[in-house]
Amino acid sequence: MMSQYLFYFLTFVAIFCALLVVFSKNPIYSALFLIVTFFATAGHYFLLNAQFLAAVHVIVYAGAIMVLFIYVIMMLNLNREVEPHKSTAIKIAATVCGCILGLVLVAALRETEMSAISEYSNPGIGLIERLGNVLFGAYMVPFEISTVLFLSAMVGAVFLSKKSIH
Amino acid sequence: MEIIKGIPLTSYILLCSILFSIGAIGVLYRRNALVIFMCIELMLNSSNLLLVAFSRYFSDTNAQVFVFFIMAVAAAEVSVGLAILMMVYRNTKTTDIDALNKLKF
Amino acid sequence: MFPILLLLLPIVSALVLLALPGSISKRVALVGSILSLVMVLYALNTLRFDAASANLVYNQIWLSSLGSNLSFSIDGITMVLLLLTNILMPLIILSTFNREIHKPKAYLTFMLFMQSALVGVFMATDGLVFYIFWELALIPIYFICLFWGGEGRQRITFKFFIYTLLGSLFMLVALIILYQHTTNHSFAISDLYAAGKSMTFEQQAWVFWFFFLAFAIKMPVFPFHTWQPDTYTNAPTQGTMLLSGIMLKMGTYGLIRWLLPMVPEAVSAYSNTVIILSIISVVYASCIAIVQTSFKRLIAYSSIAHVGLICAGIFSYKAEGIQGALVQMFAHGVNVVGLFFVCDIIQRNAGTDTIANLGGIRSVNQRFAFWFLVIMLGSVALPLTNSFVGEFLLLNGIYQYNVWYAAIGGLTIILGAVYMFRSYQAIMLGTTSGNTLMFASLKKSETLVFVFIVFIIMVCGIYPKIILDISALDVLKMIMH
Amino acid sequence: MNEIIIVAGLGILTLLAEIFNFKKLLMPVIIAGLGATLLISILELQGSISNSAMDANVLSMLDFDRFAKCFVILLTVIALFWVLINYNYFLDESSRADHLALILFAMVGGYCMVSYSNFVMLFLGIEILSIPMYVLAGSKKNSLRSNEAALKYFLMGSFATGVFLFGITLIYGTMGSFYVYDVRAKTTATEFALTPMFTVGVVMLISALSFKVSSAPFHFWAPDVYSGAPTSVTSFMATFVKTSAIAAFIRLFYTALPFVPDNFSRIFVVLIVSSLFIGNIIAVFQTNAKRLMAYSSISHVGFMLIAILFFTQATGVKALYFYAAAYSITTLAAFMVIKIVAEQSEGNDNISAFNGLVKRNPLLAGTLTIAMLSMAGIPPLSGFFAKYNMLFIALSQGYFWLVILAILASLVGVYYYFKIVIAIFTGVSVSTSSIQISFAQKIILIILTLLIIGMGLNGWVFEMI
Amino acid sequence: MQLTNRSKQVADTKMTWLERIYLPGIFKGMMITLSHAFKKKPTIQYPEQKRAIAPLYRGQHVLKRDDNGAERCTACGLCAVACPAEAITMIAAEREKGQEKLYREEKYASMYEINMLRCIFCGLCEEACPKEAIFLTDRIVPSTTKRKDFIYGKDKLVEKMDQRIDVSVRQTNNLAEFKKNQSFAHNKL
Amino acid sequence: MLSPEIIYKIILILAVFTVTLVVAMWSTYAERKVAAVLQDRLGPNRAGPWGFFQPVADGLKMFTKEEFIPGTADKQLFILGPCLAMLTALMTGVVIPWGGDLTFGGHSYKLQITDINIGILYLLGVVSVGVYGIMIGGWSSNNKYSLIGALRASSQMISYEIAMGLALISLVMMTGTLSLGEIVHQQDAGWANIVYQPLGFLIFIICAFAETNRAPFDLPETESELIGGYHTEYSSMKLGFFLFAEYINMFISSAIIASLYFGGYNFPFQHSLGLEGNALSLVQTFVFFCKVFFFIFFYMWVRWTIPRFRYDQLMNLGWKTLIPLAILNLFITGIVIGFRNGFFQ
Repeated sequence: MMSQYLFYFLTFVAIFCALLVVFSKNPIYSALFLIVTFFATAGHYFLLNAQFLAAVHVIVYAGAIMVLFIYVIMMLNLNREVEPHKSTAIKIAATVCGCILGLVLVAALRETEMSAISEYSNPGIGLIERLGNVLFGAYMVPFEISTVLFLSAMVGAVFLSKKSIH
Repeated sequence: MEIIKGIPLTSYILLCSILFSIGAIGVLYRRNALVIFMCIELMLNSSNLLLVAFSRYFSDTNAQVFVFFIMAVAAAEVSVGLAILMMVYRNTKTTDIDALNKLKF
Repeated sequence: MFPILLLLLPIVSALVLLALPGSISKRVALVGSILSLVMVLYALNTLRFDAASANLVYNQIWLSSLGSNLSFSIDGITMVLLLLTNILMPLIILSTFNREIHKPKAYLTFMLFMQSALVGVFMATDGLVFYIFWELALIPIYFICLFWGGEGRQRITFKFFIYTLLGSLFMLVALIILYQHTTNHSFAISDLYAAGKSMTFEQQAWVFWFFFLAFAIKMPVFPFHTWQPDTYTNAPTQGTMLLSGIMLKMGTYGLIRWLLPMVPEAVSAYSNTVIILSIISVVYASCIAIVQTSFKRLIAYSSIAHVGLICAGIFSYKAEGIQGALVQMFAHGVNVVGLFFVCDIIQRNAGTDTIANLGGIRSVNQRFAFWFLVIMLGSVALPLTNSFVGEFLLLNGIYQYNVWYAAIGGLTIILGAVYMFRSYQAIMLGTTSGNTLMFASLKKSETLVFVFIVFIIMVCGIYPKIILDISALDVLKMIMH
Repeated sequence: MNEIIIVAGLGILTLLAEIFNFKKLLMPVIIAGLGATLLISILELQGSISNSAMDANVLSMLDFDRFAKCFVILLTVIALFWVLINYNYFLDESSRADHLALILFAMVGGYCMVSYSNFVMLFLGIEILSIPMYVLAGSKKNSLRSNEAALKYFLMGSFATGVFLFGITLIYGTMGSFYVYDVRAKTTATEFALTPMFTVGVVMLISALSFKVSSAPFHFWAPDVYSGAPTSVTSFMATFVKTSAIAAFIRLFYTALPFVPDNFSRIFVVLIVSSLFIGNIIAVFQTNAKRLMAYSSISHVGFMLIAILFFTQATGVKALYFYAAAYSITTLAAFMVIKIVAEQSEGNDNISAFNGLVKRNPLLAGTLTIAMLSMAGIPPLSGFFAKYNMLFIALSQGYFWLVILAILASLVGVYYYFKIVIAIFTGVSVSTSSIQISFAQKIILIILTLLIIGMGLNGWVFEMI
Repeated sequence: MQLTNRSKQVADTKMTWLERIYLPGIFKGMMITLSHAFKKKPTIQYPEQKRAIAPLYRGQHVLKRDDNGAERCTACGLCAVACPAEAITMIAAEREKGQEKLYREEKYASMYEINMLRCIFCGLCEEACPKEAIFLTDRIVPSTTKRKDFIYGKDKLVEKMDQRIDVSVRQTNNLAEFKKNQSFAHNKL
Repeated sequence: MLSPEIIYKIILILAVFTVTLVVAMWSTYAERKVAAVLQDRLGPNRAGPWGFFQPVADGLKMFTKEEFIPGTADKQLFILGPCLAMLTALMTGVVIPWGGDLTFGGHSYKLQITDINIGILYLLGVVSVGVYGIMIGGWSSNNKYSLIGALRASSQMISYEIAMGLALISLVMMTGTLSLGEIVHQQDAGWANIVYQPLGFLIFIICAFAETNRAPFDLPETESELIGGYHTEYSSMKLGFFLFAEYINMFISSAIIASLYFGGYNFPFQHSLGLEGNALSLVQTFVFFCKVFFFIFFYMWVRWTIPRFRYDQLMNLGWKTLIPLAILNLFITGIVIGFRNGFFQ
């Protein structure tokens, strides 16, 4: 019972804040609402018994990614005035397009019947031990390969931020 | 938490679809590259949530590991993306994507 | 043996030419082309006495995955065209003598490559190989026109290129369709014949029209001719000669070898349409030729008229028609080269080819007037010239198909006579104008070209059997098949 | 797997070179390393040496089947050529180690994309390939055009990633597995029926991958990015990245969703036709060579996608492989010339820069002409055979009108390829000074030209896969 | 020129490994600060304890009266002129009949203010005073919370007769001698 | 509805909350006192005996000062900043085990609000969120000093979080659990973790200094450079919140250091004292607080000893020294664990 209310509460927060992300004029408000959305998502993860992911989600998204975002916004000092006025036609078109996408998705997925739901047999799948075993077992290769991804991202970010010597 | 008994999976699918669409709307609606980027993060986030929901309902760990990778990739992408943004800002003093019109055919 | 030699000889001579200094390149090219001619004559000899000789066939496994082999063979029909190509090539090269040509090395190299490609087209007995050579022939002539052409050449050559490429791409589709109907996935011509016959009528119709489009553009037949006069006018003389003398025959040869036996049902169904188109093109081109002011353009339109008749003759699907077509192809090749050479000399000496601005050349240069006269007579199919034999046989063939078509097609002789004589009159006779006053006498090499051309015109006119005999057997075989 | 390890190792070595200052040795080492990679992959293909560490865990992620091995060879060849062509670029650049490392890391991504057997690896592969590309597109940091290219590429690329992920999620939602052969087993089972969720997932996947291969109508980024990025990077994007992406695309259907092309053929046809026409028609109006190449690449993608309609028979994959090889080699040659010419004319890469190139350097002119003719599909160059195969496939599947449209489109293509050819031969060049190129460059140009001419005439590339 | 040996010669040598990791240095520093925790605290608890002040300490001013209780100040204004901080203002007035007890001279300051916020306690007013009327004392100006409270008028400055302020330390012979020899501007007139 | 369990939890939460606040409050007093002592001074000694009620006076002063929001500031965020700082500071105490078990009426109660199985991740998460308060506060002030302070704070915290996380991973590898309760419990039997992880401890404590913005890492609020850094524009209660949050952070991080590396509430020979049950627990709690107070003292001690870093030195230390060291530590730990588990035989 409790968890259902929680679900609806978190869902409401997530969607409401997601909307505000899009429609806030000031980028920093967008970022802050996005953080709230992320927290709501983390709450959902908790509800879904994925504690590890919830914590990682907070650390990575709220703790690192969004900090970077806000950092950049501050550094660039993006205020309300920066965003120029866009023609309403484009805005309406964008909204309509997005809404159509949403409608299509919702309409297509509304009727989804999950035929092959296995029994609520394994509450421990979100536990770190399980995840660790899978990650370093079956997913060893992607784990190793993702180091290349990080290296390249790191080199790339450093390269782009470096002052070019001329 | 017995979420699985009270809430059907469909609810999660719909929630994620809506979040995804909001992200997409944001990408189309906003002109500020930073906000567009945030909306993209929102989209990634919605698929993350859906994957976790699936994982819970299927009792399958794989999806959660996938989410883990998505987070890793998102972090990497953000670092590069913000570096690009800063670079652009240094040269143009704006993050408005409409200001970028040097390349038109 | 012969096929591969004939293919490689021009390329080898082109490479030799590239290696040697530019001053002697024309002579090297001439020697190379004469060597090819000798080779063809040798092959002709072989064909005469041993038609089944292995030397006339070349087969090499190539792209087995695509079902295509490098296979060439020489039979009578091919031989006529090989002969034409290899006789004309020395003449065309000879016609460059005493001409100032920018970068002669490259020019001649392109021409020799062209020769190789043309020979390949005529000899190929594999669909893909045929197609490749067909396209390959386009490249050198494109560059010849692009580099050495006249004003506005970019646009005109490009139009020409696009036209022909469009046609050939459709031909490619036709070939692929045929290939997919072969039982053993092969591009060999015999397999394609079999495949073509096995197809339904509708499929045959598609293949027919795709092939026809390619050939019709190449020839060209009304309404696909719009590229032709511009290109002929614009191209350098040798390019025009190549285009009209040899390349145009690729289309007619294609009809005989690749279209008629390939899809018999469609051919019988649509030959009427095609013949009507051809006849239209004959009359239309002749009429336009009459009103031309430029001599070169006039020849270009006359070429359309002649080819129209050839096309109609081929589609009559009678031995006479096809034989006539072959003879006429040969004859037209020689004549038109002669005419363009004449035109070139006039243009060089008088600085213009506008008929109205010329006149009285005969009084300045009598020898030239004579050569021109003979060639013109050959072109209007006077008896005892080569064209007469061809046109006669063609009209005979068409007559057997439909009297009225023959009657209308016969107009070409009258109309041809009209525009030819009128232009001769205007150019050569009458009083000299400022342009023609200083008409130079012919150089030795020019005379040599005229002598050869006139010799061929006369020989074939008087004794056409030498041409007819080469292909008679194979044409009959084809008709009977 | 060996290749991935070697190339990733080379990347790290490059980074170390910056620290320990043995930059001089770097390029030879990289070239030798790539050569070794090529050798190893060829030996693996022949079965002379076995692929290392192929236990079940690896196989469930990366499956180096014949398809993968062949594409790895192709990618390695492309990369090797690319490095050779851009040898000078790396000698001049101040941060060359970064560039090289990024390229090498991107190669790892490419290898993953052609060999994945799990959606995780596909996703990681795409990202590992994309992220260095985002950076490299913006590697001319002071150039607004380069910046803009990077930002556009990045934003649209991440958007596509988002769509891609949602697609994968939905497919996972119906299939319950990320392992492609599991998905295949489920989708090919008799009781399988299309659910809305699955359909949406597949459509999203297709759209995202279409974006990555820059097929219309998801092509918007390509012209901007191609023309904005430095020429060397553009050539890498147009060859290596495109080949990897298209290989990943077809591998998806080859392994996981074999039934999709039949059931979703309309989508593919729309993709193909729009790519062919948008690519070719807009290219006609271009004056910038790199932009023109971008549109041309879009049209080539249209051709390549034809293979997907017919991949179930070996011919489809073969045709794609050949097309990718021919296209990549040709594009490399073209970009090499564009780069050299643009450098000689103060970075001007408009078509007018090629005016009268034949007088300034006949070898460059010849190579570019051959490349353009090959792209236009003139026999007997490799481009012709590539297109031939594709038309062949389409016809055999009965897409008669598709073939007609393809032919019309490629005729339009001839127009703009010849625009360059005409400029080369008849244009009046602004500068009459001849363009000097080094001996090594000459050799590379000649090799590339010979490859363009010879690849189609010899069936082994086609037969390799 | 080295006068003392307190200064340390700095050697710019390369740091050793041990120095470069800083930890021993930090530890040493920590020990030093810690050792100070056990040292005697020099703090003076001010209101209760007072620090011994110098004999010539200059604190709050006083306007002296003479032994008869008459104000010495004649409102000549020299102190105000001498004041570098311009803290002194005054208004002069004529002595009326019957006020001889109050004012020593015929002229007196009807208003005399020192702004203690401006005053820098330099003592120049004292030096300038020809009448030995103003002195600085060892008293401390108490703090208040309002600005105007720092403007000391005569009510605060003039000494009360019942609380005479001893300024004898300032009236030494030496000082008197010094003052006598001072060439004041008014002496020259 | 309200089971004894829940009532107990509520009481515990309130207790922890109160203790945290009280400790933080008197930390301000302690700070001044320690500073004074280390500088040969007496420190506050007027309010109450030895100035013991000084914090109360300070608090009253904070409350009564004028509430001021700059006109150009972003009102909502200006208020949100200190609230967030306070919130995140208070959230951390949830997972810290304050002592052993208490037994009332047969029930055993843990002196830990919740022992979640991802305690350390929770800590990292909360710490990583903690920067928002400062960032938002600094940005919304619309003051360049504040902005610079906020930027410094965020980059500093992000940089040092990595090294901190890596140091913690070594610890987690060694203990094999992410639960703080479990980690502390493991130290009951054996040595404190500091013995096994000296390098890790060193890195962690340095990072803890940086994360709490304490000297010598107090660049976000340097008075001499940035006036007051991110809280330049703040006054009265909102300033109080910021300062308070800092002291709470200090207290909590001391508690974490004590728990992770110094055996938490365990102390040597605790089982030989003959104490049992609740008595032992209470002694343990006392010991724990002693440890915590030592670290709080240590914080202050360092503050008044080591001068502030320059900004580039700070970044160099973080990225070029601590992270490689943490990775080295990770590597060594991995090898040692491998040896212990017989991987290399």
